[in-house]
Formats: sequence, structure tokens, C-alpha cells
Amino acid sequence: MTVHSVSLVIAGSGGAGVVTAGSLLLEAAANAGWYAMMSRSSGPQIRGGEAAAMLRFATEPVMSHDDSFNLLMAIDWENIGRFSAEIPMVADSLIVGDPAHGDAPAALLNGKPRQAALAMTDIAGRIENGRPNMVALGAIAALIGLPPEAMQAVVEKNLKRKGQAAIAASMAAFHAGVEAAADLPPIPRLPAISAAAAPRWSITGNEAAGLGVIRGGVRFVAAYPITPATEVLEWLAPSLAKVGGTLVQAEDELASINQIIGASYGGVPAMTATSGPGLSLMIESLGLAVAAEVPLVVVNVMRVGPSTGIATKSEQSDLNIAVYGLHGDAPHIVVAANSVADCLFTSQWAVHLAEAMQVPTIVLTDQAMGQSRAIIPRPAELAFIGQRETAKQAVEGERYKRYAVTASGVSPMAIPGTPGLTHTADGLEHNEFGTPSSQASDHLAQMDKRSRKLSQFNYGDHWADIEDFGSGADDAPQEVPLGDTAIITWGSSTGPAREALQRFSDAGGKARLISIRLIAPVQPERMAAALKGIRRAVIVEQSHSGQFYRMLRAFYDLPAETVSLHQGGPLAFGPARILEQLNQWSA
Amino acid sequence: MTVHSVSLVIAGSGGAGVVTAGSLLLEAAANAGWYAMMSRSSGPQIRGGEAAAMLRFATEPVMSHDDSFNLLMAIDWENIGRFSAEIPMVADSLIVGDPAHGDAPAALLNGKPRQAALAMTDIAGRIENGRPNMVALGAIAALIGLPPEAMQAVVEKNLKRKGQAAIAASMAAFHAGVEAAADLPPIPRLPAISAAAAPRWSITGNEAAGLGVIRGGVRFVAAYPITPATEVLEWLAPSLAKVGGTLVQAEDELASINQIIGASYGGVPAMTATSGPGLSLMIESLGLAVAAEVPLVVVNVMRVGPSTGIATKSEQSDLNIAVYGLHGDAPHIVVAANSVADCLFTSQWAVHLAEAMQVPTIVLTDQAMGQSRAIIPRPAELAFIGQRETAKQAVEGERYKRYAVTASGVSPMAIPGTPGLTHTADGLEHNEFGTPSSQASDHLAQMDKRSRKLSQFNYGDHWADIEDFGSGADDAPQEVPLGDTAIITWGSSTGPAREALQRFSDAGGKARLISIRLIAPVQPERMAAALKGIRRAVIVEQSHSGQFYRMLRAFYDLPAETVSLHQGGPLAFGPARILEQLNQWSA
Amino acid sequence: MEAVAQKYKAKDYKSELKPIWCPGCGDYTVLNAITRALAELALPPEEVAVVSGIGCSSRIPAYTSVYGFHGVHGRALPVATGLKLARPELTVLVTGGDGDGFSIGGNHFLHACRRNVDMTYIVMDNQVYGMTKGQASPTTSPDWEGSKLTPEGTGINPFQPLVVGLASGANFIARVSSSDPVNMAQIIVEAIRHPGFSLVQVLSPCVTFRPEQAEWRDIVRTAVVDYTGDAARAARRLMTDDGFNVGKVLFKGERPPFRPEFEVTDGSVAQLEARFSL
Amino acid sequence: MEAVAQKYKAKDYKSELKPIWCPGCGDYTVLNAITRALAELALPPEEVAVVSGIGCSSRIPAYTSVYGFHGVHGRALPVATGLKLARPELTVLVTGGDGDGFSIGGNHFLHACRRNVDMTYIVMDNQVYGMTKGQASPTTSPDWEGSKLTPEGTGINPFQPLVVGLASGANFIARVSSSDPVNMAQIIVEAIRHPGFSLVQVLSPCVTFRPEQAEWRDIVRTAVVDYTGDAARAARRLMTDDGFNVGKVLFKGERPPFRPEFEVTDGSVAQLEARFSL
Ligand SMILES: Cc1ncc(C[n+]2csc(CCOP(=O)(O)OP(=O)(O)O)c2C)c(N)n1
Ligand SMILES: Cc1ncc(C[n+]2csc(CCOP(=O)(O)OP(=O)(O)O)c2C)c(N)n1
Ligand code: SF4
Ligand code: SF4
Ligand SMILES: [Mg+2]
Ligand SMILES: [Mg+2]
Repeated sequence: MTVHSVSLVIAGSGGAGVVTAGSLLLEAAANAGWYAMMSRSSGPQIRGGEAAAMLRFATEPVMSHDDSFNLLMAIDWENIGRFSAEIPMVADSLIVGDPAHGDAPAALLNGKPRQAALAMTDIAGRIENGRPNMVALGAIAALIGLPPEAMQAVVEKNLKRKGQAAIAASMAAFHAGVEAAADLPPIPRLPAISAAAAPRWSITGNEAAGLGVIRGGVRFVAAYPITPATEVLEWLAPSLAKVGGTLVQAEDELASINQIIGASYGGVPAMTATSGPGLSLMIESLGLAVAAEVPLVVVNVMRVGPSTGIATKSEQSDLNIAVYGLHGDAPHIVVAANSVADCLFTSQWAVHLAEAMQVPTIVLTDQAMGQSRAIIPRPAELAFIGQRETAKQAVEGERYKRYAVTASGVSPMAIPGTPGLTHTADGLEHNEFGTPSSQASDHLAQMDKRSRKLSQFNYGDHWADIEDFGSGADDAPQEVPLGDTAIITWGSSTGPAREALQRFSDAGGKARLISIRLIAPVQPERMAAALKGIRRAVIVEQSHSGQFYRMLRAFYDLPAETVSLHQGGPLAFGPARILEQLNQWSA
Repeated sequence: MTVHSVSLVIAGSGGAGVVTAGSLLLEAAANAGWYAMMSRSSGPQIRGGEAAAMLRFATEPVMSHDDSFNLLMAIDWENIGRFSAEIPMVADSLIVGDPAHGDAPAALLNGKPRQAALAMTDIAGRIENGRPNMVALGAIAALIGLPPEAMQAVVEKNLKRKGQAAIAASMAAFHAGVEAAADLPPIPRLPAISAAAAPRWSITGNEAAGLGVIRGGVRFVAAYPITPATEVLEWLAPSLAKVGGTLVQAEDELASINQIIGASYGGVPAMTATSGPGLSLMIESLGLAVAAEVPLVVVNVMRVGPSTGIATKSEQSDLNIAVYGLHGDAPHIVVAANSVADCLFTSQWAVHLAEAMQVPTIVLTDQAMGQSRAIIPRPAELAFIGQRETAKQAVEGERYKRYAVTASGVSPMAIPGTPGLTHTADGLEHNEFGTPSSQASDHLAQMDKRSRKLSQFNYGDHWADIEDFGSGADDAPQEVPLGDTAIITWGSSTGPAREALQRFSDAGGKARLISIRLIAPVQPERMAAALKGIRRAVIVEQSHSGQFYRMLRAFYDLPAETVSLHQGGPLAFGPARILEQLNQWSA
Repeated sequence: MEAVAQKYKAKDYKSELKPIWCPGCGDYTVLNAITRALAELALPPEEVAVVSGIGCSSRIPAYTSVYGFHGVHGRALPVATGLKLARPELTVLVTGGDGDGFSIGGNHFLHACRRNVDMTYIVMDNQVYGMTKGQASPTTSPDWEGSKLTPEGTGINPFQPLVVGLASGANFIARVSSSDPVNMAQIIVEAIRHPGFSLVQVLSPCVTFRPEQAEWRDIVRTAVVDYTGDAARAARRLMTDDGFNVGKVLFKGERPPFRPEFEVTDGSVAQLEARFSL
Repeated sequence: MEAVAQKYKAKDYKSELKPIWCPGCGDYTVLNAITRALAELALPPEEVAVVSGIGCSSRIPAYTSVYGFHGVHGRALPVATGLKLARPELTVLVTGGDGDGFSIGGNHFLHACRRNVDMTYIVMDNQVYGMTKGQASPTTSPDWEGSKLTPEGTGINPFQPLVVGLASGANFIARVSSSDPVNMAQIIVEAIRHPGFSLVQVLSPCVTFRPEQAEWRDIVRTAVVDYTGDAARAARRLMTDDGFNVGKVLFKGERPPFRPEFEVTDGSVAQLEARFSL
């Protein structure tokens, strides 16, 4: 039985090398011409403890995890039951454990999966320097149809420094696993693909966000570590150094946001990355950037809230603070990436938007995409480079107006060092020169200007990904959608929504996906066009209170029949739950 | 011509004693049996500089300023033009200036007001220790019908310490002003009222908020000064000391919010007061109070935003941050006072709500009501005392569940010092014991609990002030409103809305006022009842982007014909602008 | 400690929770020392509160059996301040890390020292952010290249907690090593007994992200001089020491603790209201 | 300053804006001294930036003719840090008050001293929050009863900015009085010239909320000893002085300023991308 995708989990405790095994598998899959995605989960211990690597392999780019897993390969069982909610096992699923470690915990057996034994410890013990996780990989490869050559190449690359003997030992254990798999019950297999497939990258969402801002032109980054955003910063630190930029570790988030305000005021595109608690601390100074019109980008990698919440798990619940969190009326931009790959596009675009409109821009990603690694098609080059409208030359006899009221709302900005254009940028309300003013007329003029520059900008088609599913669906969305049903979603919920729509259309259904990338400012006209002909919509998001749904209601006219599907983290929506709603309507 | 109300401005620079004069007038008005309201405006200088006292006197409680002023009494003209937008002068208005100071600035004359001269300096010069502002007061009193005895009593009280000579000099100047007024053109006069009228208070919104929290039971306050909230704290410092409480000045708002979290965790009801920039800094720790379930009250006196904005002026633009500002899904309470007097009720109620539900509660007031002084009917006693459900006794063999999942959502809280119930309160997601947990099931159970406790609480009728206007209107709103039109508003915009409705009903119209006090959690059922029979609504607020309107759209079903009237600060809505909308519909 | 039967044992102050710490982490010893100290002081668990922020070290409250508050990163001191001022009869401890206390929490540290509220602040200094997997903290040496965030080292002089604490007005200052839990317990006892704000720096190795700190055990030495009450002298000593003099109190001040007057007059709310009455 | 024609005059560094300050406020003198110092250094106005937070004293930027940034309360130092690191060729000054710098901004103060980025921080210390109409600041003496917020006084020992600055690593420390603008200008010149983080405390009276500070003019005296480069010695001196020794540099350190390597290799974005390629 060959299928489009196979999903599996490798789990084990402490030193079991679960994550290493998952990474090898991911790379090998790429060698086999497949696409793949890997997420991780681990226990509360700071280091060691139980871990699970969740992988999905497919012949096309992987957008989301499946509703359940085909295989759980458990190196041991210690505390693995803790992951049961995250790794649903159903009747078709296969759980493979090592008899040396006893029985599978009951929590994993609710779905009545098939079970089988693989004596990984034993088998590995028979090979010099053989390790159980390589045996596991061999068995997995055999089960899912991964050609051994694909793994050979990976092991050679990764163990090069350890020498030929280490490589041989690993591959011996791997092959022993391949052989032992002959006794295991089958699970779905993927067809091998020619290795001459399209060029591919292996990247995490956090790395992609870092690369995106560098592509957009960012050369100054201030950092305060916070899970799950730290890797964005850790990737940036050495990378910036290579392209003439710099990263500075700040004493806290109040400092990091203000450092990037300073750098950007100095003319250098700047950003920081954080998560909910850190974003909270940046709120006041984001307002300063709005009022003083200083461009900057904050990548906020969402985790479960409120408060410290669950630092290592995902939720789409910082939408409210990102959109509405600033005090006063403070127009700014919020964009959201909707896949690992899109972290690159969206963060690069964010730099472009921030610089063009001299406005702070928040990029929302989340733990699920930020810390997942994916094999993706090589991303396209993008023309979005931050380009700030600057004032370069003093006009004889005219005092420079830093906050000139212009038709576009954007006022050319003088960068320190430019003669004749000195001025004071100010977070106090001011007149066109930047002089503090408490006049209602100045306030109104500047408020109008600050919101006008956002509303008049041409965001093009990037405001949302709109895709039609169903026979007759073309690459570009039609003027009139194929069906009368739409899913409106954002961020990480887009993957499962897409998959639900794929299944829906495979079964003959027709529907439209609207995944909003430009969260704020809202685009009512574009949305009205996208909803033309739509009678029913389901809004999908990972938030306990339905933040996205409420925001849509506040600013858009939704179809009369609109259903809000929302649930707090950390469990993602499975495609099935979304499909269920679609099917309910078509029944 | 006698009327319901008279509005006037006293303006002048630096030492002109404008505000003192206004305060004397206010007190005298109370002696005359009138009600009154006084707001102030001043230039950017820290001390001295131009100032204006805007007063309105009436025979009934004053809820708002009028659309224009009947009288501007200018002690001098220096920079007074700067106030022109705040003190609209129309054809009926009278501007009285001192010829010694030259002509009125053009900015004040756009509405073509009448003008007259009063030689205040000259007249005062002829009296030993006579001061121009007392001459001005005399003229004002004569013009508006204020009995001289009413002023005599006030001057005697206020100058008692300065001795009889000072009193005599002041009153001589006053009487000279009264006489000189004979030559001035008339303006509307108020009828004198028997001094045996109902008991009255003179209070500002900021003082009322302070008194409210003390009445509610607050005994610990942490403070960081910020305009225009400082007076709440300055009133509280000595007052708390008198009732066995304490106020501590903190190093910043991060400290003040966390200090009150600590005090409240210790069992002592606690609060702080701030304004937009300070609220921004409290956001992260407000989330902590949500997650750890620590009751507290933050009074946020709104000023013009974004960022530092205009510290001394009013705007209703912190609604968004108050409602949506926290990261994650963080259910909490937001209430808003809708008049100077209501600052007392609402802040007291806030303590009650916070304590009953163990939740942080934000009280929104604003500069306009916070720094305005009003003569109000003596407020009623209120039964709202903070009462926290505490756990007092360990149950043998049972480990105490700090975050027990209960039907009400409220878990009895053990206060440090209670034997057998020690536990750790936590901002990390936790299970019922408070032990950190990253399980989806625990997260869901606690999220449900935290939102349930707010949704199931009985807020009674206080969620909104609902009033019917039009002949046949009763004190209590009818099941079915008199008309099919409603104004939905909140906070400071309620006063002008009320006045617009009064004028509308005086002209035979019928309509309903819905002024929402409980901003969050929303009350869709109550709103649906209040809107039964309403076909048209106008939403009134002082925000550039229409935050309140958007929030209503997000959570309520509004009448098909809904108009959003919103404008940023600092100018308040005049009743006329609102009335215009009502009239448009009835035309 | 003495052999006679104590009212409380150290383990009476421990909860059943298993710490999430790495095996070998210095913080285990600190937990032990705190519980020993409480036993020595024979404080009823319900009259003690431990407050913390976020970090590995900040996990201590839940591992004790006293009242605990686990707040947000960097804000433990103001929480403890509010708690102690509102409930002066409680014994308040604050536990946390070098990042929590000296990086994001630096301002509260300054002002807590200055305000001198009666509490004991125990900082587990491992010169790293353990919880977020190994970044430089303010106390990290400038050339440590172990963090991906500062791969060339921070290039910044380390923060000197005891010097700054002293300069800001801390009333009791000591440095201890997690390699000597008995001494640590004794010093914590002293710190709790001393009125006002007491600061105890613990050299508490992070075996995972700073494995080289295993050497601390051998480097530390018992401070040779006894404590002084003269701040200027203490400052000179602290500014010239290398950070490894441990096991003794280094400074003891005599400033009375800050305790706002709860001037409980016979005042009533009605009296407050009367002032508004016309 | 010299009689020969200077390239710039002090007034070239002043804007046309009329300060909002009260007549007699010490900050007028500070504005004068800064503009004099810039003239002496003959810095082109466009190559200088003045950054501030919020407060009366923080209004300085707009009254100068150089590039200015008027941010939010307490955050001037990080803004200046980002600016200087991104644009090392600019001369960066930071101006502000005791509340802005030592109360809400205390953490950035600590870390700016420690980080030692090349900039000059001029704090107008009037021992009060002027802008918000007269509350106690960290430098206010504990028994000042002039604030409605602390009508019995704060009861808290004043913050010692120079001691804490030194303890945290400031590289240049001076105290001046607004009653001697010429000396102040000279010290500001020195501070700007000295590499690294320079801290200049100005005793700048608030005539409105602390009218008694008019006496400062008579109390201040020129410090008798010259500066030292020995931090421990400087600490002892500063901890024992009464705060009125002015007019001299008190400490000068030799630490090289922090300036992250902008290791401009021949690296390209394409090379970064190549690492993701399979
Ligand atoms: C506002 C905020 N910023 C960042 C973080 C992420 N964070 C958690 S713990 C920590 C550092 C902890 O270091 P330290 O206090 O030294 O404790 P250790 O883990 O070393 O004991 C950081 C940065 C957070 N939780 N909240
Ligand atoms: C976040 C925040 N909190 C509070 C304030 C109010 N505020 C403005 S200036 C100031 C104190 C200023 O004192 P200082 O820095 O000493 O300056 P001075 O006016 O005395 O020169 C305060 C508390 C604010 N603007 N922002
Ligand atoms: S990471 Fe370091 S500090 Fe944290 S528990 Fe492990 S050893 Fe201890
Ligand atoms: S209030 Fe004080 S500090 Fe502010 S301008 Fe006036 S005198 Fe200067
Ligand atoms: Mg640490
Ligand atoms: Mg000051």
C-alpha cells in the first residue's frame, strides 16, 4: 500500500537519542526525494528526560501533521505515556516497543493500535558500538519504504568526523534493524522519488524567520532569550556577523525593544524576536515607535498563555495583544506566517512593510512552526528589501518637517548625520516639525496621517493566501469561488485547514481557503472580494476564546452562516475535525 | 432669561489665579443650591503659564460640558488663544476682557461672540489688596445670578487663616465686580435654589476613585506617579493611613503591579492607579494575576495616546489595551466609570468583583472625569465590600487544591498563615494543586475554569446604565423601549449622550441610553434584552479608530442600522453633534 | 545542627514534587540548605513564604512545603515586598537566579536593597541562563564563548552583585558555595534573623551549560576576614576580591528595616467621606 | 573658553523652542553647558544625537539643534545604546532626570555602566519628580515631607548614583553643579572625550517643588582631591562624601568601550542560504 504521507513518532527517555534519530531520518527522507516535517515534544526536565520526535513524510511538501500516527517506535517507555494526547494512535496504527523495556503504557492504547516487538537493545548489543536508535531507524526505513542508500549518505555525512568505524557500526545497526523489520506488521509505505527532484532546503520556522529579516535588510538585532523564540536569535547572532550586521544581548525586553528603536532611528533596519511575556514588556515602547514613526520588526513566536503558561508548547493566542495591545490609538502592522516556509516570506515582507511605512511591525509565528524542521522546496528570491523614504537635502529657508502631513501619510525621514535636517523625534504628540503639541488639531492631523499611511499602502495579493479546492480548481483563485464554502484561518492552523480541504475536494467537494497573512491593518475590500459568492464560512484557530473569530467579526462582514472552530493549545487542530464541519454542511 | 445651566470660562496667565477663582465659584455655587462641574486646561509649562477653568452651573447635577460657553472672562489674554478649540464661543457668547491687556486674540472670535470690557486691573487697583480675579468673580456672580452671600461664605471659609482684612479686601473687590457688571451685556442666569437642598459633595473623579477602593476594602496601594492618575494616589496616601492601610511608592510600574500582587496574595485587598504608559508596563504581570488568580484593581485614568501622547488631556483610547492587551487567553474584568460621581461606585464595585472572582480588574476612567471637580448629590452607601472566598481549614488526608475545578470556577484561596494549606501559586500553567503542567487537559480545565468564573457571576443591573428618554419615560427602563433608537456609549461620553437625549426628548423624541459599565466580560444576553425593539443605534466614543464600536461588533449583535460616532481626544463630544445624528433619523 | 530532637526537620519543609533540575545541579543543595535553615529556625511552614521569578533556580518554591509564589521573570522582589509589607508577621524568602535577579530584575534589586524591607534574597548564581538553555547572564565572564547568542563572548564586564547590593544599601551580605550546604544553611539562618534586606549569593553550578563550574568546588575558599559593618570598607574588600571567598557573612548593616507606618488611628471611612461633604 | 573665533558658537546648538521649564530651573544652565561643550568640541550638529526619556530634564533634546530622540520614561539609555552601536561615528549624549534614570530606568543604568558603550549620560538630579509635580525620587532624602504621596517622608535611604555607577562599571564619573555652567561645560567636554560610558551627575535645583534647593548654590564646594583610576579607592571616597563635592572628575577608568565586532567578511546572504540547501 503506497500513500501520500506516512506519520511516525520516535520516543524515548534521556540519552535515547530520539531527536538525533529523528533528524537523521528527516535528512534521509530528503535524500530519498521526499518532503518531511519534524516537531518535537519533551518532558518538563531542563535536560534529558523523555522526548518524542514526530515526523511526517510525504511526496509533496508537508503542511501539517496528520490526525493520527501510523507508527510509534519507542526506544523505551519511561514517561512516554505523558505524550499520549499529542500522538494519537488509532486501530490502524502500529506501536513498536523493545521487550527489554516492558509493556506500552495504557495511556497510549486507548485507540487500540496494533502492537509489535523489536528487540532493539538486544540487536544493538550484538553489534560492536551498535546503538538501539540506529536499529530503530533501520526498522522504520524498512517499514516506510525509505531506501537504505538515503540513510547511508546521511550517516556518512554526520559521522564523518567520528571516522569510518563509527559509520560502519551505525550502518550495521541500521541494517540489522532493516532485517528485523521483516517480522513486523506492515504500515503504509511511501514510493521512492528520483533524487533529481527539485532543489530542497531543510529549515526550521525560527531559522526561516531569521533569514527572512536578514534578506529584508535587517542589520541590527537586540536579543533577550525566551522560549520558543531563542533560536531565531541564536541563528541570527553568527549569521548577522557574516553579512556585516550585529546582535547585542540586552538586559531585558524593555532594553531590547528600545535598542532597536535607537538603531532604527539611526537608519539601520532593526528587529528583535520574543514570545508572549516578552512582547508584553515591549508594549509601551511599541507605542513609542508608532508615535515617533520608527520602523522595526518584532517576531513573536507564540506559546501557550496566559502568563508564563507553557513555554514549550504552541497556541495562537497572542493575536489580541499583537493587534490591540498598545495603549491609545496606535496604528501598526501585524503579519502572520502560515507555515515553516512562510516564516521566511512573511518576515522578509515585514521588514519591507515596516521600512516603507516607518511603523513597527509584529510578525506572529508560533512554537509549532518555529521549532519544527521541514524539508521544503527551495524558496523563491523575493524583491522585498526594506527601503525607507529618507530626506537627504535641506531645502533653503525651510525648516525640516519630520512629521510632514503628506498624501501618502509617509514623511521622509532624516537620518542622523544628514546636515541641515536635525530634528527631535518624539513620542509626545507633536506638530509636523516634531514639536510637542497638545492641540486637538495637531493630534488629529498626526493620527490621520499615521493611520492613512497604513490604509493607503498597496499590500498586493500578499494580504492572504486564497486557494480554491475542488475539481476545476486552478492555481490562481477564481473570481467566483468554486463552492459556496470557505475556511478562514491564519498561521499554524492553515496547514490542517489545507489538508482538510484537500480531503474534501478528493471526495468531490469544492471550497475556498482564505489564510490571512496581513492581520492588521484589515483589508475589508479585499476580503469582500474573496468572500463574494461564499455563503458559509468556518473560522479555524488555536485559541481558547476565539480571538481570531472575534477580530474578523469586528472588522469584516462575514457570511451569514459562520462557524467558529477554536480550541486552546497545545494540541493542534487535526484536519479531520475541520473536515467534519465541511462534511456536515455538504451532507 | 433663566435656564437650566450656564457655562463659563475664566482664563488668564501665570499668577492670575484662574483656578483658585474657579474653585471659589464652584463652592459658592454649591452654597447657592446649584450643581456644578469644573474642568481645567493649561499650557505646556510645568508651572505658571496660561490656564483656563471651564465651569458649568445648573440646577440639576451636571453631567457634561455644553457645546459652547456663555461667557469667557479673561483676566488677561496671554496665550489664551491656544484654548480656542476647547472653549467654543458662539454668537450668543460673551467675551469679557480687561482693556488694560488689549484685544482678544482672533482665534477666539471665529464664532463672532459679543465682546465687552471690564477694567479688572483698574478696579482692583482702587481697592487695598484688591485682586483682579475677585473683581472678575463679582462680575460673573452678577451675570449668572449667583447670590453674593454664597460667595461671602466661601471667601470667609477659605481666607479664615489670612484674617479679617484679607476677607474684607476680597469681598470689596468682589462687590466692585458685581457693580461693574451692571454695564455688561446680559448672559443667561440661573435661578437661586433654597440652600436647604439635598446634601451635596464636592469631589473630583480621581478622589472618588480613591474613596471607592477604600470603601471596597483596599488597604494596600502601590504607587508610581503619572499624569493624570497621580491624584488618585495622592488622595489615597494620607487617607489609607487613617483607616489602617498603607501606600508604598514603587520604583516603577513593573514594581507597583507586582507589589500589589504580593500584598493581595497575602490576603490584603490591593490596588494601584496609572495611565496608558504605566498600564502598558503592567500588562505582563496582569497576566500573572490572571493565571495565578490573584485579585487586584488597577484604576487606569486615560489620557491622549499613543505613547506619551498628551498627558494632560482626555481620550477614551485605552479600551483596547484594557480588554485585549494581555498575551494568551487571559480572562479578566474591565469596568468603566461614566461620570465623576460614578468613579466612586465603579471603583468600589471593581474591588468587589476582583475579590469575589480572584481576578485582576481594570477600572477605566479618564482625565476629563478624573481631574474634573463636581458638585454632586451625596452618594449612596453601597454594600459592595471585597469578600474573598478563602480556604480556612485543611481537610484530613486531602491535599489542598488551590486551583480546584469548581462549578463556579472560583477556588477557595488559602491565605499565607493558614496551617495545612500551604501551596505555590503559579503563573505557569498548572493542575488543580498548582503544580506546573504542560498537559493539554490541565490547560483546558484551568482555561475553562478561569473563564467560567467570570461568565457565571451575577453582575446584576450594574453592567450598564439603561435609561429611557421621552414622554412616558419612567425611572426604570421599560421592557420595551419607548422609541426604536438607542445610543450605546461608555465612560465620559455618557454625559454628552445623556444631554443629547434630554434635548431630543424635550423636542418630543423618544430614545434609549445604554451606557456600558461592565466592558468585559461581555453580556450578550443582557444586551440583547436591552436592544429588544431597537432598530437604530448610534455608538458614541472618544477614540480615533472607534475601538468601542469595534468591540461591540465583535461581541454583540447590533441593530442593522448602526452608526459609529467616534473622534479622538482631547475635544469631547458636544451634545449637539450626537443630537444631530438622532435628529437626522427622526427627520 | 544539634542532636536534640528538633521541632521540625528539614524534610518537613520539602514538598513531594520531584525537581525538574538536571542531576548534579547546584540548586538541589540550595533547596536542602533552605529547608535545613527553616528547621533550625523552627518556623511553622505556614508562616513562611518563598517567592520567585522564572528560571531553574526560581523553581524552588514548589519544592518546599511553605507558602510559595512563582511569578514572572524578574519580578520576585516586588512581589515579596508587597507581601511582606502587607503581612509583616510572615518570614519572606526570595529565591532566584542571576539572570532573573540581575538582568531583567536589576532595577528591583537596586530598590529592594535600598528599601531594606525585612526579607532574605537567595540568588543561585551560575553565571548562565540555565532555563533557556545556556546564554550569558550579567555575571558571566566576558570571554565565555559557550552561548550561541554571543559566540565570541559578551565582551562585557561581569556584574558584581555584592558590590552593587552594598552600594544600593543591602543590610546583610554573604556569599556561600553550594558545595557546603551546612555552612549555607547556617548563613541563611543568620540572614533570616538579621533585620532588613539580606542578600545571599550562592555559587551554584550549572552542570549542564557550564560543566566547567564543577571546578568551583575546588576553587572556593572560606573568606579569611570577618564581616564588617562599615560599608565603605566592605566595598573596597568586595571590589578587590575574586568572587570565590565564600562561607562567611561579608557585611552586616544596622539600618532599621523599612516598614511603613500603619498608623491605625480611630479613623473611619465615614470621616474620609465627611471631607467631601458641603 | 578661548577668545579666538570658534567654528561653532554655543547658540548654534540651540533650537528656537522656548523651554517649558519654570523660571530659575537648574536645567536652563545644563542646556547652556551642553551647547557650550559641543561648541568647544566643534562637533557638526548633525553628527551629534541627544537622547532622553520623560521628565522636565528629559526635554533637553528639542531645545538643541542636534539630532534628538525623546522617548518614553526610563528608556533613554537603551535607545542611545542601539543608536551608538548602529552608528558608531555619532557622538551620543543622554540627558534626563533622577526619576527617569534611577527609578524606572535603574536597570538600564546598571547595564549601561557595565556595557560601557561610548556615550555621555548627563543626569539632572533635583531629588524630585518635577514633571509630575513633586514626588520623591530615589535621590530624595528619607525625611522630605513635601510630597503628597509620601507625606511622612519616604523613610528610604537615598540612592547614590555615583557609587552605584562605579560599582556597575561606569568608566568616567563626575559631579557638577548647575550653579557653575562654565565648569560644567568643561567637564562635559571631558566626559564626551573620554571613551566608554561617562556619567555626569548635575545638581540641578527644582525651584518649584524643592525651593529649598536654592541653597545648593552655597553648599556645594569644589572637590579637593583629583580623580582616581582606582575603582575601590573611588568607591570609598564616594561612599563617604556628602554629595556636595562638585566640579571635578571623580573617577576615570581605562576599560575599552564595548563595540561589537562588525566582522564584515565577504559573507553574503546567498552563503547563509546555502547552509539550508540539501
Ligand atoms: C519576560 C520574560 N523574558 C524571558 C523569559 C525567558 N527566561 C526564562 S528563565 C530565563 C533566565 C533564567 O536565568 P537565571 O535567572 O539565571 O536562572 P537559572 O535558570 O540559571 O537558574 C529567561 C531569560 C521569560 N520567562 N520571561
Ligand atoms: C511609564 C511612565 N510612568 C510614569 C510617567 C510619569 N512621569 C513623567 S516624568 C516622571 C518623573 C520625572 O522625574 P525626573 O526624571 O526626576 O525628571 P524631572 O522632571 O525632575 O526633571 C514621571 C513619573 C510616565 N511618563 N511614564
Ligand atoms: S540547566 Fe543548569 S541550572 Fe538548570 S537545572 Fe540543569 S544544571 Fe541546574
Ligand atoms: S518643576 Fe522643577 S524641574 Fe521642572 S521645570 Fe520647574 S523647576 Fe525645573
Ligand atoms: Mg542562572
Ligand atoms: Mg528629577
